[in-house]
Amino acid sequence: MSNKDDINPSTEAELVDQGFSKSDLADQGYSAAGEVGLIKARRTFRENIWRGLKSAPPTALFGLTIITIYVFFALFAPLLAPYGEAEIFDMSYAPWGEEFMFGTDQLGRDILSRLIYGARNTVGIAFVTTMIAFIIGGGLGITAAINNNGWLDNLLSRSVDVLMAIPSLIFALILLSMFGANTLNLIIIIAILDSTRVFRIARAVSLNVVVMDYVEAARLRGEKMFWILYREILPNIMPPLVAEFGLRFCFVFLTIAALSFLGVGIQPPTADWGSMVRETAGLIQFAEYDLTAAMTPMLPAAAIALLTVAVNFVVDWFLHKSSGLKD
Amino acid sequence: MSTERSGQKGDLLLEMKDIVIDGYSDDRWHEIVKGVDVTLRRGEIMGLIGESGAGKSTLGLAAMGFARPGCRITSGSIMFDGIDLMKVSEAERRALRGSRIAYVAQSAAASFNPAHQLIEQTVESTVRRGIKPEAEARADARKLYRDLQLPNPDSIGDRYPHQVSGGQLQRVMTAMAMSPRPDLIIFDEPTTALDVTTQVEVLASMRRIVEHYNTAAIYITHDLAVVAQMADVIKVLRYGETIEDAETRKMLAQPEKAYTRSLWSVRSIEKPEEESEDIVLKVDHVDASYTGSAKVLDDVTIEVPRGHTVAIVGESGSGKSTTARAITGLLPPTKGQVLFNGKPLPPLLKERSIDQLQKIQMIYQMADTAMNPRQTVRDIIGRPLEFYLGLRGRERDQRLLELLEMIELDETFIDRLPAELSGGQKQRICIARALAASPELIICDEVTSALDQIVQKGILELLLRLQRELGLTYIFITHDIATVKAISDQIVVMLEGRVVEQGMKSEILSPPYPEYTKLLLSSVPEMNPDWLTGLLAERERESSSNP
Amino acid sequence: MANKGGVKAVLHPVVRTILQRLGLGLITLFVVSLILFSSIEFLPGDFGEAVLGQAALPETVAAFRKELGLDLPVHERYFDWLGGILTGDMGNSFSGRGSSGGTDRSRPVIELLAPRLANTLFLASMAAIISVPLALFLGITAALYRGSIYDRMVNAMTLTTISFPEFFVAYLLILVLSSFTKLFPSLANIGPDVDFWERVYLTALPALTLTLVIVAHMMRMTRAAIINLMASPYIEMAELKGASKSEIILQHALPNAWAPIVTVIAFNLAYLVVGVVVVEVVFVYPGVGQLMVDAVTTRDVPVVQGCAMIFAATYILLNLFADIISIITNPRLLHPR
Amino acid sequence: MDIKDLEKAAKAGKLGRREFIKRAGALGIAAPFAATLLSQSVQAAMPKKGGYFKLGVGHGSTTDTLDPGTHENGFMSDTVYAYANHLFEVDNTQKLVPELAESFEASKDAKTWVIKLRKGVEFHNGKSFGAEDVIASINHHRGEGSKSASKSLLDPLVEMKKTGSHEVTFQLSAGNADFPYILSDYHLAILPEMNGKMDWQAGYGTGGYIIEKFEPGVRIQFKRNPNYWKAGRAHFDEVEVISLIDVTARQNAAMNEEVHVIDRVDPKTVHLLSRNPKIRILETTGTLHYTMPMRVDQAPFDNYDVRMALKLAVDREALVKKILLGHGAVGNDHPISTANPYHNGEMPQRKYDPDKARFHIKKAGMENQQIDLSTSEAAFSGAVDAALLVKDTAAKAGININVVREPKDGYWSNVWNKKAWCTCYWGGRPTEDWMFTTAYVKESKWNDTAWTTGDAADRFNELVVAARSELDTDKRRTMYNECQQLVNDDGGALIPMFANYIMALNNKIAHDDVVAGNWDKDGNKAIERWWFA
Repeated sequence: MSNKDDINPSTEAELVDQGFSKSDLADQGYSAAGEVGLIKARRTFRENIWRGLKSAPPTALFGLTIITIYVFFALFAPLLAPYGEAEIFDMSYAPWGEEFMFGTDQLGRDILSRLIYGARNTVGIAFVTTMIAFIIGGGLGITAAINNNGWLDNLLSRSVDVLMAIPSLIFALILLSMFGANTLNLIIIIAILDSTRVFRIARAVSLNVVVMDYVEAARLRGEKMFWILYREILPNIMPPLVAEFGLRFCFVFLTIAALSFLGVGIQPPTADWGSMVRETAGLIQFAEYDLTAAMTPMLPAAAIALLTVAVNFVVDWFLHKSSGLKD
Repeated sequence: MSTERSGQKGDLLLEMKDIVIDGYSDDRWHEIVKGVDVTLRRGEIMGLIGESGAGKSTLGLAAMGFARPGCRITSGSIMFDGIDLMKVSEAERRALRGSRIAYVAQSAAASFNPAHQLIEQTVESTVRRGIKPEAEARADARKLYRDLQLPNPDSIGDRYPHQVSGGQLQRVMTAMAMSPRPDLIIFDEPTTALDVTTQVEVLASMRRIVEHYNTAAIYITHDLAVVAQMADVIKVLRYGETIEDAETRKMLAQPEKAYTRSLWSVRSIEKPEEESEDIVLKVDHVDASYTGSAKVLDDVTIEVPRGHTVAIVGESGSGKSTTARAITGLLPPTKGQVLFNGKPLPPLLKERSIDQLQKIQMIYQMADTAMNPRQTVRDIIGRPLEFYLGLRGRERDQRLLELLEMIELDETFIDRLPAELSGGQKQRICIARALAASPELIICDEVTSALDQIVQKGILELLLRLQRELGLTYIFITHDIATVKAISDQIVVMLEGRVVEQGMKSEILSPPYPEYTKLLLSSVPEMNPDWLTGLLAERERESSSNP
Repeated sequence: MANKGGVKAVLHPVVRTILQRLGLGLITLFVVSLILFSSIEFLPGDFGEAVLGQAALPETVAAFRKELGLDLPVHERYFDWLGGILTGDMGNSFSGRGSSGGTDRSRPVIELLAPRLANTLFLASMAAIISVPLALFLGITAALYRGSIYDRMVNAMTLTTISFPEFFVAYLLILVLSSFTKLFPSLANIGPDVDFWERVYLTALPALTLTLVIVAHMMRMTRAAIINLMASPYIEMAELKGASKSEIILQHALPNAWAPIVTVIAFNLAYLVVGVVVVEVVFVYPGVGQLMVDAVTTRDVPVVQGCAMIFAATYILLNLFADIISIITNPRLLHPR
Repeated sequence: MDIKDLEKAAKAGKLGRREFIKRAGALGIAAPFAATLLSQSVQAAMPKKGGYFKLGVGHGSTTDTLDPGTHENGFMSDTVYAYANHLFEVDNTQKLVPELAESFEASKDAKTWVIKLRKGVEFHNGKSFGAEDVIASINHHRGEGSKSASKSLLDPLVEMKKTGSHEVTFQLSAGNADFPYILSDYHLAILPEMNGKMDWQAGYGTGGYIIEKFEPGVRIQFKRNPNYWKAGRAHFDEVEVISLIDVTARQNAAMNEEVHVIDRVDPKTVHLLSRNPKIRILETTGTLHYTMPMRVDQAPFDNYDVRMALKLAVDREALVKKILLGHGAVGNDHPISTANPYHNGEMPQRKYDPDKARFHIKKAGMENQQIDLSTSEAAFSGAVDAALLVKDTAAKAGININVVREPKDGYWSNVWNKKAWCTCYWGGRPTEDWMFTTAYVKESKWNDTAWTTGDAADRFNELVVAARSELDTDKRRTMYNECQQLVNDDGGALIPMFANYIMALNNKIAHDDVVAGNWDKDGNKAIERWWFA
């Protein structure tokens, strides 16, 4: 009956009095400052992080480790990759070996190097895309929630309904054909289409926050919309947004992979995992005849999968932690 | 009916010895209940009283062999009718719950499953444990509804929780607890969330039915006056330890410990009233309604004299909070206007000037939701200083410290988050935030009702002092007559969106009363074990004489 | 809230909500059609150029334009189409006309769409029949055994399946279930005269692929929705009434968790109908997605519009359905005071 | 592995097979022929009738129709060759032979062609074939409002007259010795006449198979025409052509024996596919070539040295090796393949020469200046990679190429024939004249190099016109040799490679020793020509 993970707010009210001995309080007169409420020891930011890490479940630690490694590879790709991203060697489809650890691709580019650069491009693009999606979708979602049921809310919500009613993959295809399939357009278009989902979530969670008295207090004070959005609401809807960020972030790779399947994707010779999976996916059907060849698409696919799982482990943990806090 | 029940005490039913319960927080276990003994006999009612954090709910739940998530019973023994709850399996404990030991929770609205009909929930455990077949259990439930004086007892069970009022729900929950005819019922603050007039009825029903079936009960509350009506014996808890154990009458007559005495000290403050003609705010024949629904304010006129306190009294739904919303501009009146210092205020919040906004500040009932949990005290109090007064940096911090001092807190609080404050401290920070704007008028919306008695007293004293020192004007919205007595100069009684009576405190609180005011005043529990019996008898008499 | 003693008939809120949503749905459809119509207008090239490809000559392209009415102003063409839709005529596909002009018959959009829509719905139902109960089962059991090895396993596995690109999942399934074990065919190019069980057999792999793709999302939401409710006072009450863990979850949490679960299910079902182009390509499944992509590349506006209307309507109807379930499972809305 | 398996492997030609084909190709032996030399035991058998043949093709679209004027992909050419005939056909040895025509006669100037038609041929609906069907079928593609892809091909045709129940006389505006070749174009199928017009909607032809059911973009089903006039053709009882656009799906279908033949095998995985014991790879070198046309009317390609520099800066061997993975041949910057009758084999092969390239680019003053190359997978599979490879090799010659990936969608209308330099493919044409007339003479609207002015271009145009009506083959050869040389040297065409058609056949499938290379799948006539062993 003592699951430490399951602290809920109602018990915390009961826990208020820890760490104070009876004598402090016995029959003394009342003092406001002496009233007990502080249940948390004050710690520095670094201490908090360290304590957080120590208490993290193994899944979260695994996730954090993986993410750290990815970020490391992304940041230092040029130093870590044995060859250049677009460097072409004379060997098409070199087998796995010492010179080329995972062999080379059709053009004779080192697959390991492309995987490493892929971390930078894929993670970078996905991150930027998701950020934009969250800035747009989150901002508008909170705005709509503040304006709950007003004309702005209705306009935004209906627009989002319309966008969501259009099959997004096909719409992305149309838009990319319209504006040209370069990386910038890819990022913006996926971001906009993704922001519809963010909008919904941001609006839904903000609706719970806008009814809070402190938001009303800010309005009574005469605060501007932006201040309320940014200072009063945003910090309080971060946990669900961060969780969504994790998922959306991973879905961006998949969207890029699917678009690349349909013929529009990232500009060559930029290495990105989604396109790498696409280019080589056909090889898995030959697993019977050439196992290492069949493994080639597995590498970028596994890179995506591992990151997705890692990010979501961390997000789950973060959600868990923040739901344990009283807010 | 009689409260003389001491002679009926039967065999030993529950014996808890040296109970220690731990709670987990901030990465470690702390003791919440520190070795408490409880002894209860059949048919006996024990009152468990204390402030929040005293461990009374935790102890009450432990009587069922239950610990909430994040808590654990670490030592002690719990013997229930010869069964050692600490030793038997979870399945066996579960079998006792809802059949031999039942629980009535504080918030009936939250504790009923919104997805099921009331009667289904009433008979759920009775049927599950095979105590009665379903049809019989349902018939019995309807009988219990009738016993508990619920309206339409034959059909009310077919309704869903949200279709029934809070007071009725609380009675349905009592029926639910009673349905399996348990030996013991734990009442956990069952009337705290109710209006006073409703509370009286619920208390009466609960007492009647417990007596009728000779069920033992543990009644948990922070309100001594309430427990006095219910309990045979009273146990006072503080910080997980027993302060005092006594029979009810003895405890009321001669409390031994200072702490026990302080529990009803709040009722001792009383502000001498003053009259004044200098009107700072006038609500002038205001009507208001939410879009598309009926009027929630109907021709409300209230005058607020400068430097004084007007208390607006009424039950939930009477329109007292709506009046505040109309004053602040959150809900523009459909008719009438609000005059501030003789000049009409624009009805809409958006149209008011910063200066107008600054002069009227508001303090909320729930300090928890009134402060952004992600902001520190510095941000919370500092913002109005920046916003209205343009103070920055050192200047702002200087003023911040002054304000903290004013509310009797020190600089160590400046970087805390709301979650790191106690209830009273939170409310003080909210007061400081209002003060930071240097307002003329502060609207206090039930600011003390969520607080423990002692803390309430502190807050009320603070408000009185600030009024004296700064010449503030308060509009004090409350449903608690004791609070009204403590703080107000004038009283406005509201009912269904209308002002039914207003005047100086002494006028309102002395007879002759209009009917509603009388009901309101008479429903406030008194520190007298015979109060409820007497009140019921009197009401009985009146209703039979006025058919 | 009821209009006490009012003379005018008060619609039950459920009916009112449905009507309101349907009205909004129609507006949404209208805007969707407008957006897609103009998007394709902005796309470079037109039907003639797209169909002829490298072989496009100015005069042949012009001939196409004239015959298809592409030389008319945009708004005229749009209102023509809209007028047709309002009278139940989805128009004719640009394709299927002969190359010599004149009396050639062209294929009505509805004729092109109907069999493919039936296929798409069949595949979607197959996938839904497998995935929805599976997701609910996994979600509920994971919530029940929260934090256990089982919970973690289910979580990690479902996460892994959604993190692979769809076509990759499809190829893996083909490798294992088709190439190695010969259990199922790798082609699902069903024809109109295939009988029901044959159809089920042929559709097995694509349905399984889609199942793997969507089950995680639904399962996670089911789990989260239930866990979210576990902190509710009425759950504690149920515990104190002696209910077992499974009774609590099934009888007390689940009935209140339907709204978010159904919303996610509706979202995923919509995806099954709308978003399966990639799976259609891999398994050569003649569904609407492929039709729409083809129509976009050839600028066959009436077909694009027809597909878009069907997709949007599916999305709207499924959401409406989810809303209705949410209302029905929420007594507050179903039985207003 | 037992003896049987080894035997099988040897028959399938797993070892040294590609090497063999390459060498045979170098000796001038057609690859298809070479390929067939290896596994004669399977193929030498006499054709057998019967069986349900499934063909998976990498084409097909929901917009396909039975109107031959709209056919634009392999799925529909397979279809049209299965159910309809043409006046002439290119047989499996690449020879032009009469099909529905019985014989023909040309005037000296090659302007008037009298074509005698085969008698006793019936359409699937029982209508007997005659001159009016030919006239209606050809007219279908001509005249106002025609949207046929063959309209321009028939522009020189000024008059067409029925000069007998089974004789049609064609009058051309200018002599064309290759006119019968044009009449073999797959668009110009002969379908029954109805009310003076060609009736394509019903789907009746004179071909070896009758259409059973057609689902555009999905499949088409045929059953054998029991009254087929052509002897020794159409062996299968039933045929199903399935559109399998995704290459992986196509190859899976072949490996899992869900179809018997697939086309467009991915060169990347052909070596893996060939390891499947049930599958045989068939390659033909045809007229399909990948080009990178430079528009001579736009800077900087108006400069001969820039063109020459780029032609020299392309490593053709590397392109064939990496883009085609060896399944093709290097090109010599002209569009005439070894499969064409007058291929110029004496001209020296242009080689990758960074030094000479640098010399030319310096001379043009364009060293290290950015030159854009537009590309898209729409041009050909691997076009983007090919462009990157060109960029890489050109960089070594001091040429700075910027690869611009254009959207696949709309590539042909917005990029090709508009941007100064792009990637492109040509399916090729069976005759020199057809090829040059289509894309290289100055009147052509598809002249994607815009090579129309200058002495060399003038000379080229003169030669093409003269050769067209020249009936003497030796003189024609000399003229065409010079044409190829002019294009190679001065033209804007950068033609680095000819791609093989690669198909995968189930071992059960048999065909003649010689397989046509003008299209894949035996000239898109596998349905008519092949059989179950």
